[in-house]
Amino acid sequence: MTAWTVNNVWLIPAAPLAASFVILSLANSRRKSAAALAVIGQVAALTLSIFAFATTLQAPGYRAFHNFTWFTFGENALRIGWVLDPLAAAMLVMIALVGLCIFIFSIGYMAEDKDFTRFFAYLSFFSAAMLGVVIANSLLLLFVCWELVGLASYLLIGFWIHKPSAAAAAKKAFITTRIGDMGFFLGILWLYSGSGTLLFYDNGRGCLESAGLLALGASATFVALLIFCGAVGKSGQFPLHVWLPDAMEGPTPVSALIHAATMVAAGVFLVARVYPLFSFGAIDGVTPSLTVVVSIGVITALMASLIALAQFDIKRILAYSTVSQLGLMMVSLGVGGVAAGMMHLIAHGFFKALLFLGAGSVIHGTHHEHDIRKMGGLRSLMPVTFLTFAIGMMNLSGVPFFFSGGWTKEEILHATARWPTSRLPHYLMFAGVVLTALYMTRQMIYVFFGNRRPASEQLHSYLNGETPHFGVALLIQPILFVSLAFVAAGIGLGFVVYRHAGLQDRHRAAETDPFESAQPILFRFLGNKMWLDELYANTVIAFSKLAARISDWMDRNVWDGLVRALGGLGQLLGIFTTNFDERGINTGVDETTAGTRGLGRVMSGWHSGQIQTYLGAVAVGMLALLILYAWLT
Amino acid sequence: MSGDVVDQIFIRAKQWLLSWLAGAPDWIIQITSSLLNIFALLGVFLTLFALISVLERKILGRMQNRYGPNRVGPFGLFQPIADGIKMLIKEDIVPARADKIVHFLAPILIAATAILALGVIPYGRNMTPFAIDGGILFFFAVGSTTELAVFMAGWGSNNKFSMLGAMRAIAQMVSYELPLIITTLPVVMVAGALSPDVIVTAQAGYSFGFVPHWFVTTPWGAAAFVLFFVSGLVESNRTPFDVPEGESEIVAGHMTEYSGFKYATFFMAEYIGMFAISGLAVTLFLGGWHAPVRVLQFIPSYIWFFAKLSALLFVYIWLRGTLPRTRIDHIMNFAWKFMLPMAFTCIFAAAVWHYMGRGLAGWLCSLAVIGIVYIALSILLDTRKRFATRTYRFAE
Amino acid sequence: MNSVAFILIAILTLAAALAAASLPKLIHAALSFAVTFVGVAAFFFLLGAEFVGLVQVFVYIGAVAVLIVFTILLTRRDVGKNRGFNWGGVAIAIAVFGGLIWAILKTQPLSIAAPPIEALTVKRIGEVLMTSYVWPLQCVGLVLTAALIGALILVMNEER
Amino acid sequence: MTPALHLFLIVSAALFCIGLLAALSRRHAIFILIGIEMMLAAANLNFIAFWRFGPQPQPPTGVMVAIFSIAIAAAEAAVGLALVIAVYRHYRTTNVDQLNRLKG
Repeated sequence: MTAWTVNNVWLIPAAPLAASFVILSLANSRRKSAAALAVIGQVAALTLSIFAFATTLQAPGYRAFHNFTWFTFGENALRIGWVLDPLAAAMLVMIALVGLCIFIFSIGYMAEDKDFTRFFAYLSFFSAAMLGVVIANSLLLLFVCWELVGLASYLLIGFWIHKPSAAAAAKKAFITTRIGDMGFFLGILWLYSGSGTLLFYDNGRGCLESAGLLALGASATFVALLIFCGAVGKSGQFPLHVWLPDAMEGPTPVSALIHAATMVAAGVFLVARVYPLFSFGAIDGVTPSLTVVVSIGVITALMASLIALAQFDIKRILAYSTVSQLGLMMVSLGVGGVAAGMMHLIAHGFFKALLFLGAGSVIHGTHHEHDIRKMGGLRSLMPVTFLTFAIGMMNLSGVPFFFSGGWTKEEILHATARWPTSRLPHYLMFAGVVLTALYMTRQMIYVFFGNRRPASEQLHSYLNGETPHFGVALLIQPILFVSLAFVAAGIGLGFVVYRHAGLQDRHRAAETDPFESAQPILFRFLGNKMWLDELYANTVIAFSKLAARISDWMDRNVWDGLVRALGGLGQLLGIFTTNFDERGINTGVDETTAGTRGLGRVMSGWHSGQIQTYLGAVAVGMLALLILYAWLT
Repeated sequence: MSGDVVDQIFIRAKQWLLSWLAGAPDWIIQITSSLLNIFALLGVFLTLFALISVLERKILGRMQNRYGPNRVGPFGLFQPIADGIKMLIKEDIVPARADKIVHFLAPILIAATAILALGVIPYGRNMTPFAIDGGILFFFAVGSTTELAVFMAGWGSNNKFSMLGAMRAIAQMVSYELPLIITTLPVVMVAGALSPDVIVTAQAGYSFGFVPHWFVTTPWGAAAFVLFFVSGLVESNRTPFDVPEGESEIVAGHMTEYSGFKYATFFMAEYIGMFAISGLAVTLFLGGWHAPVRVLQFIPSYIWFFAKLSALLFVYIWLRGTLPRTRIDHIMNFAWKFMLPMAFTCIFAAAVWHYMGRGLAGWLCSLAVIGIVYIALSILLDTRKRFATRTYRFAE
Repeated sequence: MNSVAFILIAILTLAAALAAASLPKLIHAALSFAVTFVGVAAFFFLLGAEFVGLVQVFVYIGAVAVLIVFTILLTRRDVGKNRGFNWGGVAIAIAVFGGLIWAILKTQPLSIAAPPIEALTVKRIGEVLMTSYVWPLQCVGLVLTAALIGALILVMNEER
Repeated sequence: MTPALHLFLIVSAALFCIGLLAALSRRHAIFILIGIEMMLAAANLNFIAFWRFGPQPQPPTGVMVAIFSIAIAAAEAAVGLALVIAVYRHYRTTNVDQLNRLKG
């Protein structure tokens, strides 16, 4: 069974891939078959993933891989393969499960779209590529799947191709991530020239194992940084985060799947996967490359949280939230908390997908209204959505004990606290956590509390006027499922975290809670707030109103000014670059173009279009050759 | 050896004539020899033409339950002479807007090529007037020139009937040249030579003393022979494929604007082309000058050849008396959809026959190949409208 | 005798070629073209390559000339017009001719007599064609098929 | 006794140049094709002549090349004439002077 699982891990991505191709070949009207196929493919992938996960639970540090020769060139053989370890297995289950929920959600959400089948083909294709990234045991294979993921994301973001903004967003996403991938590719090349292999694990000869790392030597830092470029692009880290909010132009399930749960996680996963490269030659767990990761992560997390506070688009808030959480994960990885980072990644995948699905439900219910200012009071209109969204929000905010987000964030903060280089990331991340709670509360209040505003009224009449159709029910089911899944997962994860933490750090066992020991006041504050949340719904409203007022004040006075200052800075930079472009580059390009055009004009004059002129020229050329021949002999 | 003497009597006669020139330069002898061949050929075939022209009318007359020409000379045998005199004294009309040179050259070219094609056929043992290595190729090379001549006739006349007739003629000749040539390929393959003499030699011998080794006795040979014969009918514009000169449609096709002796030349060229094609069919499939049965070998070879040729010519006339004219699109469809695939099948069947040892097994397999393709083609080409009610359309 | 034949054939060929190049009526030029190729085939006979000569006649007279004639018929409306003549081309052609003649006469080893050869039988050509040249033969077959299909597609009715 | 090699070459050169003349000077597209065919025939004549006058015995390479060249010329003529017909249908002319869409 185990051997079978390891040897056939490739089936996991193959199932959705096959589904994708079959769907692509279907007629546009075969909607049911398309949806069924996609779901079947995903269920197959999920089942296999669970088997794989079970396999990895057999022993701690389980790792199995299967390599084979792809092709040979000269004396070298390029080998690729797949690997199964806890990292991959957990990601597999997460991707397959979240993916499945989103597939089901999409059936309702996209029910009226004319390109329904195409959408499912793309979704399946994306799922296959993402699963491929996870199981790859070769940097090359990973890169291939990585690019396929990029392609799928491009197709999905630009799914509504008739919308110019969607097309532009798709292009932007594609090109921005490509910039990072360029660095990634250079890193691959460097790695190959340095270590002579692209396999991660190869019985001691892989590039993540001692021999390969020793062969790389000092250049490991640069390789790691170049690979990090790819992660920066894909995971929307500063400065390549710009594509992610725009990518919300795609259908909401896409946002949930790609931009919350899976694709953006690919960058974090990549860093975790090649972590030995980053940590090679570490002194006390610190390397230059990891420091860069931490810095980038901190900047991203804070900046995105701040921006999220000033947004009014329901999905954009979540998008920026995603960016900030990804930054948080990067920080965690950078300071050495790989397990914490990955746990947060997986937990985040679940609850962010939930939030997006909830947002999708809201958007769907309010007839594609995105502006939270036009919503309000949806609590009573969409109770299930409200409940699930609140669960997601509490997760994201890091409410402890009952929600996985609380556990993982605590773990991350703990990891940052123990970073030897500087305490700064720790405090900044703390600020980030506070900000997260802040903007999520703001969003909750805007959307679900208060008076009903226009969009809500519309929904109200809609709900009263008609019976909720199939789509709505279908929308709700996976949301419930996901929320249940991660509430359970939260408790389970808490158990794992604490067992894990206990094993990792025995002397800490006496302390009540790592988070509390680090920041007792805030911990109590957050804890109290969450208890209120859980137990007294009325106090939540009061608190929320207070928080809303605070956030409103902050919005108006602090963040707005900050954002404006940042904007001014950007403008200044823009003026500078504009001048450089116009004076330096444009002039040069213009001159070159003018020269080429002039030359072209001169040469086009020689083309009379008369075939006989050309023939005559050939004959004259032949005569010239004859004369040359005679002259030479 | 009296049989041999009779058999080789014409060769001996030629050698005797040439012996008068002993001592003359080599090239004079060569030219004289060629001239003798040419005169013999012309003499024989012009006579045959005259005979056939009257015989055809008589046979057709019989078939149509009437008398043929029977007034001039005994049994009307001098009829061709009368016809010739009539043609010669007719006025030679050239249309005013005709392309005079082309108009003039067309009958010459068409007759010349037809006669040239006769040169490579072996009429008897050692009796090939122009024995070259690539004789079959020569035949077709020369034969293909006919199309150009027909075109010249059509164009030179500057007459729309002529032009249409010429285009029809060229179209059908080009189409049927393909099956014609391809059906000769199995023979060339099996004999391993393009030379008619070698091909005739390859058909010598008998099984059991009475089944001659002619290629027509093999399944592929029989099929190829039929295809070849049909293509030959088209090439010589004979009924039922005489649309290029169908009187009821386009007067006389490319010959419309010709009169008098030029018309006679066309007429002659048509018959000589018919002789040439028949002669080639005899050479390729019917064993050339070989006797059909071993015991009849004492009869001179040229007699056998001309007997077979006459038989084929009779079939030509017979068909003319029997079949109605085919529509041009049917002719073309038939060429490309049936004749061509069948011709290729013959090649394949011949290969099967050859590589299975030329024995009974090969014979049967070859038959099976041809039969399968024939049945398949019959089913494929069956339009299922053969007996549909005829609908008449009138000009409205 | 061969010299006589050579001179006769050369005169015939070149005269027909000149006619083909210069006759005002396209149809006459096409017929002269056919005669030119008969002349070239005769040259091949003279040089002992009977098979090539026959193929030349067969292909050029039987196929190419007929094709040309058919094309003339199909584009007949245009035949009467465009009698234009480009004298620059004549100048170039004469210059090239001069250059070629000069190069031929300048190269001394060219004025050699023919060595005796054994007759080039069809059988030998067939053997060579099926052994050493079997690949070129296949390629030529492919080219011809492609040309046939291409020509058919080209002359199919344009869908408007 | 066959005439010497250079006589054949001169005839071939003359044929080539007449073909060139036809291809360069005539306005009608078919003339250009005729000219090109003549040039090819001149080349074939050269191949055969060089084979005939080369050291004997030798494999009939020149003859082979000439045969292939004839086949290619036939293909070329077929496609060329099809082109002429297609061009005529489209532009209602076969005068190459009027076919100058390639003019720069």
